[in-house]
Amino acid sequence: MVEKILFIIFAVMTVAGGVGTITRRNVIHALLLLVFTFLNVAAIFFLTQAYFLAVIQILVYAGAILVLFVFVIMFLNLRTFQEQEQTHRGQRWVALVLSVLVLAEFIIVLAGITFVSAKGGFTPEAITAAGGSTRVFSNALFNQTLLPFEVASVILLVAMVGAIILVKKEKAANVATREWEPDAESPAEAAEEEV
Amino acid sequence: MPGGDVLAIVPELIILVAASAILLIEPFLKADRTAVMAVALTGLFGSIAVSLGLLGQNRVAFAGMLVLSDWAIFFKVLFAAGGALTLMMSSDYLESQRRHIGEYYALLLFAIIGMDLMAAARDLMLFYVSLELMAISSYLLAAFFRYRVRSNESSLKYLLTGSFTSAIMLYGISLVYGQAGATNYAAIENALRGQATGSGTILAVFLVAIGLAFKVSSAPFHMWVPDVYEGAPTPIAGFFSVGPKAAAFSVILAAFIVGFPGAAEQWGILFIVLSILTMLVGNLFALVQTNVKRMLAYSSIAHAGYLLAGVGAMGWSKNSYPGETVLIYLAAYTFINLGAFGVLAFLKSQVGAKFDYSLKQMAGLGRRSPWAGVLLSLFMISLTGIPGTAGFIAKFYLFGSVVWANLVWLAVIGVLLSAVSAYYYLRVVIVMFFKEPEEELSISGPMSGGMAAGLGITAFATLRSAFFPGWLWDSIVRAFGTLFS
Amino acid sequence: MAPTPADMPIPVDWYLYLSAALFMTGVVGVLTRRNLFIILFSIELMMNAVNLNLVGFSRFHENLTGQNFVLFTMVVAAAEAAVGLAIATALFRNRQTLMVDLFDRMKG
Amino acid sequence: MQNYVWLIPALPFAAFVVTLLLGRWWIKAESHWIPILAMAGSFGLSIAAFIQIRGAEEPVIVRMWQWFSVGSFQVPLAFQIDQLTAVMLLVVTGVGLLIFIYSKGYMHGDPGYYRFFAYMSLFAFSMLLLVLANNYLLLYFGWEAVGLCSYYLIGFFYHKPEAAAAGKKAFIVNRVGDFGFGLGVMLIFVTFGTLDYTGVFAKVAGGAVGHNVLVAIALLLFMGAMGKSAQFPLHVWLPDAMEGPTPVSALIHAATMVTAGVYLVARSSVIFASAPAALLVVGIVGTFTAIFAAVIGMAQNDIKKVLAYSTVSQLGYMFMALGVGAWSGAIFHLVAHAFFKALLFLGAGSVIHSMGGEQDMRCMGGLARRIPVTWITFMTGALALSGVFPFAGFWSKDEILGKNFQAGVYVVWFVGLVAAFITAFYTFRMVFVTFWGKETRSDEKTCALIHESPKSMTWPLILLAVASTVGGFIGLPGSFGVIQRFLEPVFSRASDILGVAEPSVGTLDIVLMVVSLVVALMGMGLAWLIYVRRAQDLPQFFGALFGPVYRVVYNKFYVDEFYAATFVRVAVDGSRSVWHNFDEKVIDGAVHGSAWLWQNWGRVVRPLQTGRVQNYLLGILIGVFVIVTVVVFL
Repeated sequence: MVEKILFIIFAVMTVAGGVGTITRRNVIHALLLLVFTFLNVAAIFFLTQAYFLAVIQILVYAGAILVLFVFVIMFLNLRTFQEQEQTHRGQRWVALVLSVLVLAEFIIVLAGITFVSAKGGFTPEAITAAGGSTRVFSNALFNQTLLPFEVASVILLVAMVGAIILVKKEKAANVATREWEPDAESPAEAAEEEV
Repeated sequence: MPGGDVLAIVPELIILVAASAILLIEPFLKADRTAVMAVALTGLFGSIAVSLGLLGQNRVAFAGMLVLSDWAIFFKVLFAAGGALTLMMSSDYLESQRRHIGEYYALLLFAIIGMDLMAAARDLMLFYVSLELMAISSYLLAAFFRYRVRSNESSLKYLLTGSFTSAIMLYGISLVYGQAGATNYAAIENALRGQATGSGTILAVFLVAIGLAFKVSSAPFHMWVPDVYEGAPTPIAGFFSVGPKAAAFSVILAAFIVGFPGAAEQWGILFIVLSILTMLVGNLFALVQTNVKRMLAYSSIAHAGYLLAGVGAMGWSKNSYPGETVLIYLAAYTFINLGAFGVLAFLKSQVGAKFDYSLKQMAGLGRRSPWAGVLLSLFMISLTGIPGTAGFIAKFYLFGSVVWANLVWLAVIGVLLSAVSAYYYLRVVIVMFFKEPEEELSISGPMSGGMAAGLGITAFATLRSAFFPGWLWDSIVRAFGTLFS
Repeated sequence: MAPTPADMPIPVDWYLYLSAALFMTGVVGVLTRRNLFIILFSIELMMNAVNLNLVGFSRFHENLTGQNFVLFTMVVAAAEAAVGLAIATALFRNRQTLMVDLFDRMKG
Repeated sequence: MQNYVWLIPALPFAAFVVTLLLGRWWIKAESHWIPILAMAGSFGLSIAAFIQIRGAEEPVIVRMWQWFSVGSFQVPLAFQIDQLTAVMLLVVTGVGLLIFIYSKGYMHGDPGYYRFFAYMSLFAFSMLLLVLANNYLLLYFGWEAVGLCSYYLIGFFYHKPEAAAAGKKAFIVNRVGDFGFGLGVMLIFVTFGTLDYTGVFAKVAGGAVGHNVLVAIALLLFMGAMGKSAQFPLHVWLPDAMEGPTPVSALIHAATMVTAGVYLVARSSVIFASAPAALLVVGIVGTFTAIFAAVIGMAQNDIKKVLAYSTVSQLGYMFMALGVGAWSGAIFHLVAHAFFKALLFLGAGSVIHSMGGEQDMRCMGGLARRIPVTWITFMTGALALSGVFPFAGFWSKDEILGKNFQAGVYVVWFVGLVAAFITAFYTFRMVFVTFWGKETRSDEKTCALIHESPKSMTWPLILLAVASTVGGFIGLPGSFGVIQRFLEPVFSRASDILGVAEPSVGTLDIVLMVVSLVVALMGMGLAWLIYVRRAQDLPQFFGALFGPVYRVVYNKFYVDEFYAATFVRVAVDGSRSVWHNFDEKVIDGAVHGSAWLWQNWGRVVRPLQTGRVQNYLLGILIGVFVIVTVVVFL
């Protein structure tokens, strides 16, 4: 019963945080609300006895991604956009109405499903007996899902490489292709060319 | 971990090694990027060779996540060949655009790894992760010319639409997991077999289908395609039009046949409806394009529509035969479309900044650069589906199978619309050969070896499979057979 | 209403409803906001909604597939965020704006 | 025959490859040798095939390889040789060979010399494939391929904007026909489950298929034939196609490719015979085209345009023959027409060559003395075209008119007779304006340069003139007809279905022959009156002709008016206005109109692709919404 009450509280805060995120004018505020949402999601993970994931959720999302966003936001100095129109005038009502309708339809369908538990045997008791969430999780991770795990590492490598080629300042020394970079005075001309 | 598991991913490992090697040697290179190209091609051809060596195996690896079979090998070879052709056509182009750096090759190789694993995957988890590997590499490739507004915009649109749809698909996957308690295709089928196919299952399956329909650029999830292709580097646009699309089709065929056969009729109808919409949208928008690159983007939407007709017929008839014709279409289309984009890349690299791919600038091209003109004509004729080219064989098989599935009306729509498509494809040919140019564009140099090889191979494949499709068809039937074992 | 295992304190449907709500919140954000950052945030919201689903189902089915899946969605979300930010940087450098509807050079 | 038939198309193809690859840098001005030798080889082999197939009851099928198979449906790459194929082979390779030789002289010095011969060889290959095919798919392949070659060759002088526009027009107009043809092939496949001629015809003759389906198939095939054979209203591309080099006009747009439609209908005679409604359409379209194009031909001043309209008109005759089931009559006219029309085109080419590129007849005149060989051969061709005894056109045209008379369709016969009159008129108008008279109506420089063409050009003319003179005797009426009996095994099944009577020669035939000969002579006479005697002398001529009755009833002035009103105003001006209003306004308008339509279509659809990514995302959401809604209410 306690869990249920806690779940409702966290659920309400999650959605509230989400709604806050998408309605704030100030990007930093939105970001903080996003992190607030993530923390609530982590709390729900906790309630579901997915302790390891809860920790990861806080570390990865609330930690890493937050910092990344803050960095870029500060770097690009986005404050100036706050004075501009924030929503997409042409379609915001359409989008809102459609989204509510789709949500309603999702709930109608979901309420009609009779889920059948696969009874995989990994109950919290069994997990505790087997050495705790982290151990069991890791066992499964490296036995069952090793290949996706490796692929995930490649994804991160790709993201890193990509971020570098998109963002880094090119040095003359190791790049023979310097002249492609448009002059600081007239960037528009080169930038407009068809690819 | 048993050694057999590793054997099943050796083709991907070779590509991974090549990609990593490129990233490592890149900083030590001077202006010349030949070494990078050599490494990349070695990796891809090595992968093809090893894949072919593994033919006939049926190896379940990584706890059932992945199956190395002729099915997977067919796609591995197709993707690696497509990737190699893209690379050959890129070198000149990148040089002329003065952004010839190794990361381009590495990203392309990473995307191919993702596509390979998508085709081999037998588990939604691996499928999703591989799809994202392919997608993220694609976003970055689209953004490759980071100083160009169009390249930025292309990447932005790709990223936003791509991650939005993949989130929707992920939501569908979570619902599949919720109802089946597993993510392995066979296990899903096993679990769902006991349950009635209710609206919950169909919703989950359809949401996954939407994600894949996005990747194959089906209407109404197609709107990103023309913008992304137009803004992406030209060889990459060609690659986008064949690689990720074929990979998504491989998953549609594999996952939906193996994982959701119970809902085959429903997803068959869904794909048929999407197919009609896609054929219409692709052709009717392509008609009015004046930019050849953009026209090819819409044309790729139209071709996705034809392919979806085959997929829909497969679900509707609950028979694999239309699926097999989808594969032959994909194989033929890969070479034809890469060739077409390759010629555009060649022109861009020769003419330079002035060239904007507009139909107007193609005028008189057939005379100034006869080879480019003849090759582009060949590919356009092939895309139209005129006899004597691979495109005709592919269309014939595909629509034949649709007729076979008792969907004559669908085949008639398809054939009518491909008759319409003759207008915009052959217009390019007419403009190239029968129109005097308004301004003379100078074609500065001869074709480089890589470009010539790439275009030569695509042209050869286009013609060869037009007259000897039997071999290709046999290997496809064999590959398809392994999907069910 | 699904029969929830006796030892699962929270009915699995609750996860579904919460997840659906959070997911559609994200969808609204993606569709209505002009600022690229908020759009990226919204996509993160959508993926987190899926994570809730997966964790709930993982508990419900008493297997760890869902939990493992969550790890991968997190990785993908992180990678997408990184790539999104890199693209944002490139965009901002060229156009000095991040209002996505201003990027409509290619159309038709 | 099995072992050499493949060489017939393979030789020109090899010539194409070699000439294209080596022509530019190595062979250059000697590019003609390989194609000419290849054509000669094909011609020789065609003769061999022709001799061997003589009298064979069943067609010979030569299988090359299994092209592709879908389940039980097989499409082999196979050739079928029967008497019809053999005749077509001889026409294509024989006339083709002469035109190739002629081109050596005509195209001499052109910068695209090697390209010309390469394309011509490719065309020959495609055309041979078309006639050799044993199934509709391969036929369709050849059909498209000859079309493509034709467009390239029409636009050969690409620097002339008219040439480019003509290529484009031919392309678009043919699309309409090919679309029907393609659908027809699909329908054949769906209906019969096979595309082989033998299989399809057996099933048609077996009566397994409903009549309506057969009519649909026949009409779709005829749609293709109308495009390729330039039948009303798809005829408009052919006159424009004269922008191509003259040998191209002779080979492709007179002798071979444009007859592909006739070949297609004759080949499918079993289908058409089983679908009388479609056959009626064929006859009506053919008849109308015959007279319509002949009328327009009267008003043309460009020598090649006259010949072009005449070709359209003669093709109409062939369809007129097919319309009453006179299959071999149509093929006979096809052969004869190939001879004399190729001759006329090449003669015209020789004239143009001698005039330094001038094509307007009003600038010619008095050429008979200057270029005698061209004049004599051209005259032979003109007599053949006009249907004067004993030239080829006389026999073949008479065969068609006679068959129509026997079939009881007197309207068609009469219209054909009128068209024959007009044909004779405009043909000799052309001859008189070009060759008659004392001096050439051109500037001095051109006049000084007028010279007879080189031997490589005159020899083909002479050979074709001989063929046009004696060629008609292969098709004497009734049971004397060699070609009719030769072709009988091919058409016997279709003739049985239609119940066409056995040919016999009676008094009626002789009468009809005399009538058509008189009509032709009258046409020539009128042309002579107007263009040699000149208009002002005409009243006297009429007066002399009809004697006192005439003088009593009409005074001179009135006759003058009569003449002016009837012939000049009604016929010539009228024909010009038909040409302007229909050909130029309606058809060109339709072609341009479609372009206009597409532009406006663009105005409708292009705004849908706004370029704003969130609109795209909304599109995705709408798609999701629709799909989910369907799921909810399922």
